[in-house]
Amino acid sequence: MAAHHTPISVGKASGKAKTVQTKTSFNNPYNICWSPLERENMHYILEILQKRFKELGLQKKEPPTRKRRPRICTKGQKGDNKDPEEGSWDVMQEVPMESSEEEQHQGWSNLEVRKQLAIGINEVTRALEKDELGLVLVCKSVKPVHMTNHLIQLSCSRAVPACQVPRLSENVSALLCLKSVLALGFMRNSESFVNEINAIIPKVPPLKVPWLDQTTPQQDVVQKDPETPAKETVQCVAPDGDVKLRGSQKRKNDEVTGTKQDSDISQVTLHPLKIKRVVPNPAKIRKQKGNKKKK
Amino acid sequence: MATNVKDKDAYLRLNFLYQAAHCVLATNPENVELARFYCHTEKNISKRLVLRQDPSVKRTICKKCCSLLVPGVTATVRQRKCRQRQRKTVVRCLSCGKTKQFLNNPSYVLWGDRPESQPQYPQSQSKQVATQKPPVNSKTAR
Amino acid sequence: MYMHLEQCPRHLLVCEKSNFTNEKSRHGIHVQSHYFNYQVNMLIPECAVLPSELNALVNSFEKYYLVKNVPVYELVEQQFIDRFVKKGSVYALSYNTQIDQDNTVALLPTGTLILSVDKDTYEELGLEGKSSQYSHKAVMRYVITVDLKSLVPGTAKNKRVMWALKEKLLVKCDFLIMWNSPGDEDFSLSTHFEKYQCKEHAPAVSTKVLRDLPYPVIQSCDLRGNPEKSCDASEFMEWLGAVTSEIECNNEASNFLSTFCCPEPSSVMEKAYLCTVTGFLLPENICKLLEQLCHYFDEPKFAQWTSLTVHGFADSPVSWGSAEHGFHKGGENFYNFVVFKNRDYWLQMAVGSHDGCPP
Amino acid sequence: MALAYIATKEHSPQESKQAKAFIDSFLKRSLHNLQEEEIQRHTDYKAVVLEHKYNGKKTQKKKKSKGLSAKQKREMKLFHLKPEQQRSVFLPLNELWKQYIRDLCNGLSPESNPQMIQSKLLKADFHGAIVTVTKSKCPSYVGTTGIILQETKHVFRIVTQHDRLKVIPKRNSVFTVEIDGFITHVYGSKFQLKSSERSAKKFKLKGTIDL
Amino acid sequence: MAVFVDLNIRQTSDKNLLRKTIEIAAHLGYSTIAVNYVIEFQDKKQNFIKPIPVNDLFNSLPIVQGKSKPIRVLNRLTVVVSDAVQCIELRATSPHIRLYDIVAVLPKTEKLFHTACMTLDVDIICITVTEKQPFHFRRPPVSGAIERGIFFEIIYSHATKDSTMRRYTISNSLSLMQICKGKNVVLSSGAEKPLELRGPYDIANLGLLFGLSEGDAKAAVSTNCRAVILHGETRKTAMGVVYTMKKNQTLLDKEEDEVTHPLSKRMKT
Repeated sequence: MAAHHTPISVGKASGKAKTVQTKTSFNNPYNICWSPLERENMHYILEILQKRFKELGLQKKEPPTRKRRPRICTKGQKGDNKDPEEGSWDVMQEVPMESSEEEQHQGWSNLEVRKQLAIGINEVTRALEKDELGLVLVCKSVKPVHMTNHLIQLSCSRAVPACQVPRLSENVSALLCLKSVLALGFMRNSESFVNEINAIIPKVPPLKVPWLDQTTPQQDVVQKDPETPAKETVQCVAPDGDVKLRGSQKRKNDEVTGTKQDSDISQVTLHPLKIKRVVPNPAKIRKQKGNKKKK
Repeated sequence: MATNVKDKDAYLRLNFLYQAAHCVLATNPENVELARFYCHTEKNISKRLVLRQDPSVKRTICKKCCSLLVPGVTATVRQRKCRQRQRKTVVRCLSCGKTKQFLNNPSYVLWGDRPESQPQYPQSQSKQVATQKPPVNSKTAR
Repeated sequence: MYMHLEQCPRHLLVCEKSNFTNEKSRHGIHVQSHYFNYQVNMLIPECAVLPSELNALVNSFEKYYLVKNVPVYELVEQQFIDRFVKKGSVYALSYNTQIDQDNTVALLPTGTLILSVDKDTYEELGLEGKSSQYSHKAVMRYVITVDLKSLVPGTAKNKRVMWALKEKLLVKCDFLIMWNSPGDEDFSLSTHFEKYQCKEHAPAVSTKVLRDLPYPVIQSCDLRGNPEKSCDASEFMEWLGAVTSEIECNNEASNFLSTFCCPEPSSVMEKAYLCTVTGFLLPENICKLLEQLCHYFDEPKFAQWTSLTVHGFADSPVSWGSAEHGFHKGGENFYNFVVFKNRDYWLQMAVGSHDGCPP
Repeated sequence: MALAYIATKEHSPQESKQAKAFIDSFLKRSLHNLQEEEIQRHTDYKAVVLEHKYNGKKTQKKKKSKGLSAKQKREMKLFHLKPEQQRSVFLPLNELWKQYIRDLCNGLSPESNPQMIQSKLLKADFHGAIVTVTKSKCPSYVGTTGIILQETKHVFRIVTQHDRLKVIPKRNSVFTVEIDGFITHVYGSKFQLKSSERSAKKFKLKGTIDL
Repeated sequence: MAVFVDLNIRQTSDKNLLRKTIEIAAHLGYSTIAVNYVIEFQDKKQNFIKPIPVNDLFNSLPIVQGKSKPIRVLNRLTVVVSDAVQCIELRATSPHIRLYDIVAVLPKTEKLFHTACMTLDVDIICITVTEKQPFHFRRPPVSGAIERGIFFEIIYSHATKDSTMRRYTISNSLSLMQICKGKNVVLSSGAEKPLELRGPYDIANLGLLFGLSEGDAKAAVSTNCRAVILHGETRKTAMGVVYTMKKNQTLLDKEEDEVTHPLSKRMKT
């Protein structure tokens, strides 16, 4: 491991500055993170959600006590069909299934509202990929972070307003009586949440993904008017087929790139080089250092 | 701050290539081969000149076909179940199907991200903290 | 090691014997296809004063223009092509450029522009061309031919040629240019090139009468010449060369200059008329001169034969037609007509040492 | 009979075209993995295992996934660019490259001496540079200009003004790259290295700059 | 063939003699000449002479006879090397070398000839013409030099001076020709006075005397010299791969009235 250590003299009181061997490594120039949310915006959003959910009374009804698999386990189902009631892990996220028509007495109180919502990271991710969401809210208490980080790039590339709301999980999961709700997405043309979306969107700080913003700066991220005629989307959910959307419309993307004028080229900026110095991990078990003569 | 790094030009080049790959992908999402080529070159350079890449960079490059893993364009991210208790995030590269798995273990912090890994961190504390070995689980992608 | 020294460089002399009257005779084509002529020497034995028609003809050679520092794309300009190249025939040759060192340009009356360029220019210019056959081991010279008549204004080829000659690499040289217009010329070359200091030149004519000149006896029938009666054509050619360059060929002891003596069997002509015209001469004029020489023998004359030698330019990229003109040490390419009384003629064509055989 | 979602839902006009591009490329990519008949097989019938065969605790040996073999790479056409590229798309790339070079030669000021720039450019990356062929043994290459998309061992792949992807061999041609008042001539025949090796290789002065 | 070049016009202290020589060279038809500065390493540290910039030699360069372009003047350094220690000075990075377009070496001993052919970064190896060749040419160093693109130079002006020199020149060059069979040979004058210059075609004929074939002889005065100049030019580029220069300079070249002061980077190729 010919790590070229660049000795960094650590300013220490004791006379000889002990040089600490550090390994330099090329760091990721972009740091993709959620844009911070002001305090009163956060409260405002939480109140709206609580008020709205109380009105709708969307409840997660527990299935009867006998233990049977309430959901039909679909073959090749990519989605995680974890039984809702099991799992005491503090980090557990709901993957309620897209309820199909026959199973009426689902665990949810009313179905239409449930369809306008995407609850759970996987469902939000899938909906975002199919670009059906108008707004995405993510809870700040997620640990480790990489579970929801991919949502930043996803929503930015789909130009969907998204933001991280601290303590989202406690408030909303209590209402929906779920264990925890880490990600919440509102369908683009949902009727019942129309005014909520309108209210929240202006509060949502614009997302900044460095390499994405360069090319589409002039396109405003925030404004989304959900009042577009909510034409019922022809959404035939394959009864048991793969949920992933089969892209049927091939849209030539040349009109996409064609419209870009030269104006935005100047915004392309090369992020400066970031070098990270790391002290080698003493705990890491090394190959017998003894016989391999150091220098 | 990286003034006296040994081969600064090579690092500059890695930096350029990484951002070029992103830029090409951003302007024309169809152009995955080109982004893949840039990441391939980047990987080659760092292998040949023995330059270390930070896990944050390595996690965005597919090991098998070294294409840029951008969730939503070239990769899909799902939370999957592994052993009863544990849950993991799976990043699946679309062009070659290779998956990268990260355990959702709240207490695990990459060594690089730890405070005591930074050189400026006063040496004294780093001794005790390091003794409590981070649970090194093999599944976590380096 | 000295095997190079013994053999002197080879020389090429092609002799043809034919008669003006028979229709297959190719004298017309030879004269017509030799586009760039530098000098014409006419030797008429036994005559002191030139007959009037010949005299008129000799002085009637057209004037030509020397244009300084002209970029080559001027010749490719559409306006130039429509005005001049399409009507009548234009002869242009780059002046003051060595064929074996720098780029030489020639515009043939058939409308093809020939650029013989060196390696650096060829690689930068961007026009497709062939490598010249006469370059030594490493190819240092390329020949690019562009057919101006087929250049349609809008096409990509035309744009490419214009771009190459204009923006990519500005090739400039001085030009000798001459336009054989079909008469109704509403614009002239000088007006077209006035921004390039276009000067008009007339061919220089010089005449000389030689007294009692020994000359080899030749018969029109045998080119090889039988031992006593007549000399062969190459000896006659050497003698003619000596006469035109005014070398006495009497081989006296005191003459240090040349030990050349008139080939046997020889006799003496008491007077001969030598007229030389130098300049940028049109093949059409030389054709007229040749016919006039044939009519010279309509009336009875003492002379057995008359000779007409035409020298081509040493630095022209083409010698006969569009054949490439090889150049090693000397770039000679000339031909000589010997017209006999009975309308027979000898045509001798000679070329430099490293050149292809004349047609 | 591929089950096709008809995502014909009509988006709000402000919906950015950009997002469209991302979705399409994502869908196109995810679609082509499963060929037609596979989808067919997937949807029509389901294999039912009659008796439950327990074959012991199969220790799933963690097979270290070896990378793609060269043959696989070629089949998958990993680095094969699609012919129709759009030059306007790569202008940001060029802008990026210019800033990279400026950083590399720490500020291209007129008086910084060309010697230093030369040695830096030797090891620099040329992807995204606007390059012109000034001299070449085969004259029809001369004059092509374009942005370098890909640089392989023997060839530059450039996209020209009229959006055509051209492949220019490096051998026997001289390329010029112009940035901030400096013209750099790159002699292709001495450049026959993979772009990644170039930064590692120590160059020895051999041969002349004649084609 | 390329343009005619005389690579060796001895640099003399008084300027007008040098100016007259260059004018005669232009008149004879040479389009490029190189003014040669010779360095003998008698005393330890002999200072290097700065090549005089050409523009104070001539205010306007003489026009080559038979052409409309002015003559091109280069600067050349010849180092007479008698022992190995002096070779260090010949490294490409040394400041003195950078001032010159062409670098030549005159090795005195066999070992130095070998090092010159195989390792030294030079363009020309001169052949002694003034006295008996001290060592025999052997094939490996010569073929190594040919493969590296280094040229052997034969100076003819001594041969015209007196008969003994003529004998040595011819015998030395013949022994060289046996080995290198006419490849990579350059003929140049090495003239101090205008009288010693001869026309390019005569030199091509003289080449026959030295054992060159007709084509090789003419190449010796034109194509090979062009290759030497390019070899010198390569030293300026970074390892012969990248060659950067300021933009305004190339515009300057376009008008062909470029001024050849040592640092100017003329875009030759």
